[in-house]
Amino acid sequence: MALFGTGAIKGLMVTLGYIRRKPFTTQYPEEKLEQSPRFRGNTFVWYEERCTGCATCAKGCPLGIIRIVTHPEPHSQVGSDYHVDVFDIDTGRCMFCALCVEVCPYDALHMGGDFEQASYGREEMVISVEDLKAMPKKPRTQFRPQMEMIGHTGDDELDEHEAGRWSL
Amino acid sequence: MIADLTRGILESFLPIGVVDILMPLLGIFIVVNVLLGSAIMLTYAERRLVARMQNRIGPNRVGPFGLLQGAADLLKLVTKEDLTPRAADRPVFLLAPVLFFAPAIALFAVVPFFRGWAVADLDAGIVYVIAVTSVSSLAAFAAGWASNNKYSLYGAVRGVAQLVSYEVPLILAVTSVILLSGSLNLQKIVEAQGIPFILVQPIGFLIMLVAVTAELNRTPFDINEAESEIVAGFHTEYTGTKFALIYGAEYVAALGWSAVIVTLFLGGWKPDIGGLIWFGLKTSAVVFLFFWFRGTWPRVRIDQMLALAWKLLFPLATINILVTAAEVLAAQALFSLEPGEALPVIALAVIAVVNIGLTVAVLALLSRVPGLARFDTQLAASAPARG
Amino acid sequence: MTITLSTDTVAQKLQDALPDAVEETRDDWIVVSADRIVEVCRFLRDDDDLDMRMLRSLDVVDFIDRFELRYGLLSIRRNHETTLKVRVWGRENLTVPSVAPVWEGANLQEREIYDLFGIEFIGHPNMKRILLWEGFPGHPLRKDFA
Amino acid sequence: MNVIPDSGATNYDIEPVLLNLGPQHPSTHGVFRIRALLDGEEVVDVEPVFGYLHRGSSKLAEERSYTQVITLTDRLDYLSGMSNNLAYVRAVEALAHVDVPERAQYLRVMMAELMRIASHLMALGFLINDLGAWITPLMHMFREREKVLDLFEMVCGARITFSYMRIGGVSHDLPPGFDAALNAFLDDFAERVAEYEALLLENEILVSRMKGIAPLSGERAIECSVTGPNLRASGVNFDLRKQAPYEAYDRMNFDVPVTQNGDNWDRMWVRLQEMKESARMTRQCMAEMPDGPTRTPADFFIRPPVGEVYSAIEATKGELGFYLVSDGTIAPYRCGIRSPSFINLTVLRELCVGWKLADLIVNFGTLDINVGEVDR
Repeated sequence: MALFGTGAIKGLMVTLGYIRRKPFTTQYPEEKLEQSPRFRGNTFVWYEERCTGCATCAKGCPLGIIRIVTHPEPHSQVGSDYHVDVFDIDTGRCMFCALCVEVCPYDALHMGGDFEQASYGREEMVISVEDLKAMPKKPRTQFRPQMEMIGHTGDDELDEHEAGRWSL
Repeated sequence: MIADLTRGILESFLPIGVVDILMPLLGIFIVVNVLLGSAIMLTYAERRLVARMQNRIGPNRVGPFGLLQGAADLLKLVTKEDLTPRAADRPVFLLAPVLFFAPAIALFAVVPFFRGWAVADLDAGIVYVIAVTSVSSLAAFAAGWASNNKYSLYGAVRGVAQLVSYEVPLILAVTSVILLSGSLNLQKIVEAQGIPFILVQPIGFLIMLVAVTAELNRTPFDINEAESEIVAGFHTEYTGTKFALIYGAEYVAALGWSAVIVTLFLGGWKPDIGGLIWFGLKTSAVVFLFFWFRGTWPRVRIDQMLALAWKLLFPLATINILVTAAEVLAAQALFSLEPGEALPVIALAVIAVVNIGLTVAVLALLSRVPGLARFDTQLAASAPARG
Repeated sequence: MTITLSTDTVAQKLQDALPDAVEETRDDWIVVSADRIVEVCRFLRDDDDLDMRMLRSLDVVDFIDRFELRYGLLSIRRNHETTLKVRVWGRENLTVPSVAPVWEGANLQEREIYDLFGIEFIGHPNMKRILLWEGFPGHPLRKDFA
Repeated sequence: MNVIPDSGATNYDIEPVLLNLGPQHPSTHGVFRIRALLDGEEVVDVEPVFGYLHRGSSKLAEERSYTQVITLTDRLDYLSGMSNNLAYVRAVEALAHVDVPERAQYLRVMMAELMRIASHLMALGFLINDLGAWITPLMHMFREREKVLDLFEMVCGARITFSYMRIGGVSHDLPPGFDAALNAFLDDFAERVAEYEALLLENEILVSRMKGIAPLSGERAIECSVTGPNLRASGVNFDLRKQAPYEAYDRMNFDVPVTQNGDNWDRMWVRLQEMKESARMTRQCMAEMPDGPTRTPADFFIRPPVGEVYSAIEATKGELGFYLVSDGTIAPYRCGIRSPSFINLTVLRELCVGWKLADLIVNFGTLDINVGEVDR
């Protein structure tokens, strides 16, 4: 039979023990946690060379926030039939489900790993085709097992030949 | 010593009559400012300590190690818009925070920081402590009633029930100390402690600790500001400076009560060497105890809390007084002392041994009371299921 | 494994106890006449072999010309389940007797259906909107809601 | 349920107080509102008011293809997205007759059980927070949940809104290094659970606050369609994982913790034990997982045949069922959701009436409601 109060004291000992232990939390802006290679960030990585402008991503998007306007290229090659004029992704409404990445038949669109994309207005959250072209080509391995096979962790740049299931 | 020096400096250019008035004022000025500073630091210390108990870091951004966090919070609260609800009883609403703060500060008037160091060395110091701190229940009720908010009212009503209930065991626990020391003067109580009274009066100390925790509205007895039930209780409607006063008063009161506990049970400023260090360390230890409780325990329910006060602590404290009185009478007869004379260390040691034995016996007895005993977790596991 | 009772046996039992309550028997469910649903449910609950003590789920589909209420019933003791359906024809002033007196678990689900589909349950203790506010125009899960 | 203002509960000499807890209140777990009629500290009547988080998931589902709806299910009970995914894709698979490879079944069970750990951790943490412990147990449980979410991030790249399950399998196979990470977590978790038990189970205050408070009998629980840990705490041994095994649960070794009293303590205790069982199952999944494909190819815009199906799983909070009606198009004609949190609320009034205001908060906490799932 335990003495009255020992249960409460046992709890006190648990918390006392934690005073000596290292905190679990991190100091965010200075220390950043490692993201897993499959991490779905708030950005996208797009390879213009791989994209045919088929707009499957726009169809696959559950929210319909991808807007694509294309025109046929005069000297079309296989795999690049349409020139993409507008490729707006409204990341302000995006929920980063990666369905657009999953459905992309040419491995042209990938998730990016950056998550510090705060801005003061909703309109600034829309990624345009220029933004997509300018973004660092550091795709995450979400739905891209071929990248995992070559050991890509999402931190290095990949060119358009390495990013897809097959080279162009 | 410092007091004499200051007095000498002041007397060199001021008439003696003015110095006589100035000296206590100066003492009050120093004590109040030190208190306010330490209250601010206490909020920081609590947040850091409890954060570590929760395996996190706590405030560490403002100043080195976040030391200025309390000051930043205070600045933020003072510069905040000061709202008074339209339906509030304005004069009472404004008065309540002051009513809170004043007794918390006034408590320190009689606390003996060191031999001969107290702002006012009253002969009935302990009576003063109890009288002054009772005002806070009035303040809690005033704040809760005047806010005209249902949560506040609940907090106020709970607060009054709680404070009134716990005054009784508190005073009875203090009485046992008075019996042992034979004096109401806090200085004399300290000097009477040949052995710290925590050893001589373990039951008294436990009752005092529980009752003070309730007086201070701290976990596990923080039911009148129970965040998860009644939002913030009696101070739900308070903002800005008024909130800062209430919040600060709680920490000043925590400090004050810790100092009183140290004086009554932990030997006060003893041992005689090192000046204020021992008193400070002991007080910090008691304050840490309150933080520690808060970082660990959940809250009791109001009826359980009142039941604890009236059904357990009150009879226990009464029996404790009777036992102590008998012990003191026996000691006086044995050592042929005058009433009011301090007991010798040997007598205290004998009483301590007897009382510690009694405490263990009481706890063992309590363990057998159904409803208080620890729940056997294995029992539930082995119960057969029905389909 | 929870057994799905053969609808034929359940329908036969219902036919014996409450003639004409069953409108149609399909492979997966039994269609019960709307007026008699409370009787049927009470029978299914109290019959010792069927013992449908729990209303597992209550759902409804808007088929434009009719609404189909689906009552998923479960017996925990016998670990079997069955499905009832009730058809309500029309679009306006739809009423179905409430099964909340039979199983209290229907209470919130019927209120939800009233809120989102506009089918009123007669005999429900507290037929109020539940997710939307009072005075919300229309019933949003209906197919014609715009 | 009583209508509070004109309820017959006012035959008192003193007028009861109508206290409005929420929608913004520290312990209503989101935007939930409880209208409580109080006589002093005692609860006379309680009416839950909800809908503040109503997003119309069922209606939104009618305008999306079957695969796209998976993203909506993440947001039903946002503390157990994996379970919601699983419940939904199982319904679609039953509707479209899609088979799931064995490895995917194990993966699904593993994720669902990890999710159960995370969800129960939150339930317990917030419960103790409601009891008045100044977030210490909550923080400790948050820490463990973060580790689970780290594992999920490794697998599917997200921490809350997973969208991991797919029709016919799962979206990803396990990443390299997952085995070691999972084992490290599970080893640590056993120690942490022991620590929680030391911190909570023997504490006299906690016992006196929860033991014997607000008991729910098994008969009433069944009558009110209560499911999940709440039902099992009331002594009814009903768990869809055992009674109607789905995926790989028929091959799992696990016990279903059942207690008899149905009071707050039992509801807490059952959850604590379920976490241990889930950890056990996760370990078993990892050990026994066969190799092979993780997904049966199914169209992104799948068109199930005309028909309807009700499919339920034992989600973290109870029986989560999806009632899908297909008209042969790419979008469900009707997507009904039987949400356990919502239906468990039926007993809230019964649990609270007659107890104290402080108990009301705890009773609400032990019911383990997720407002996202209540309002949908």
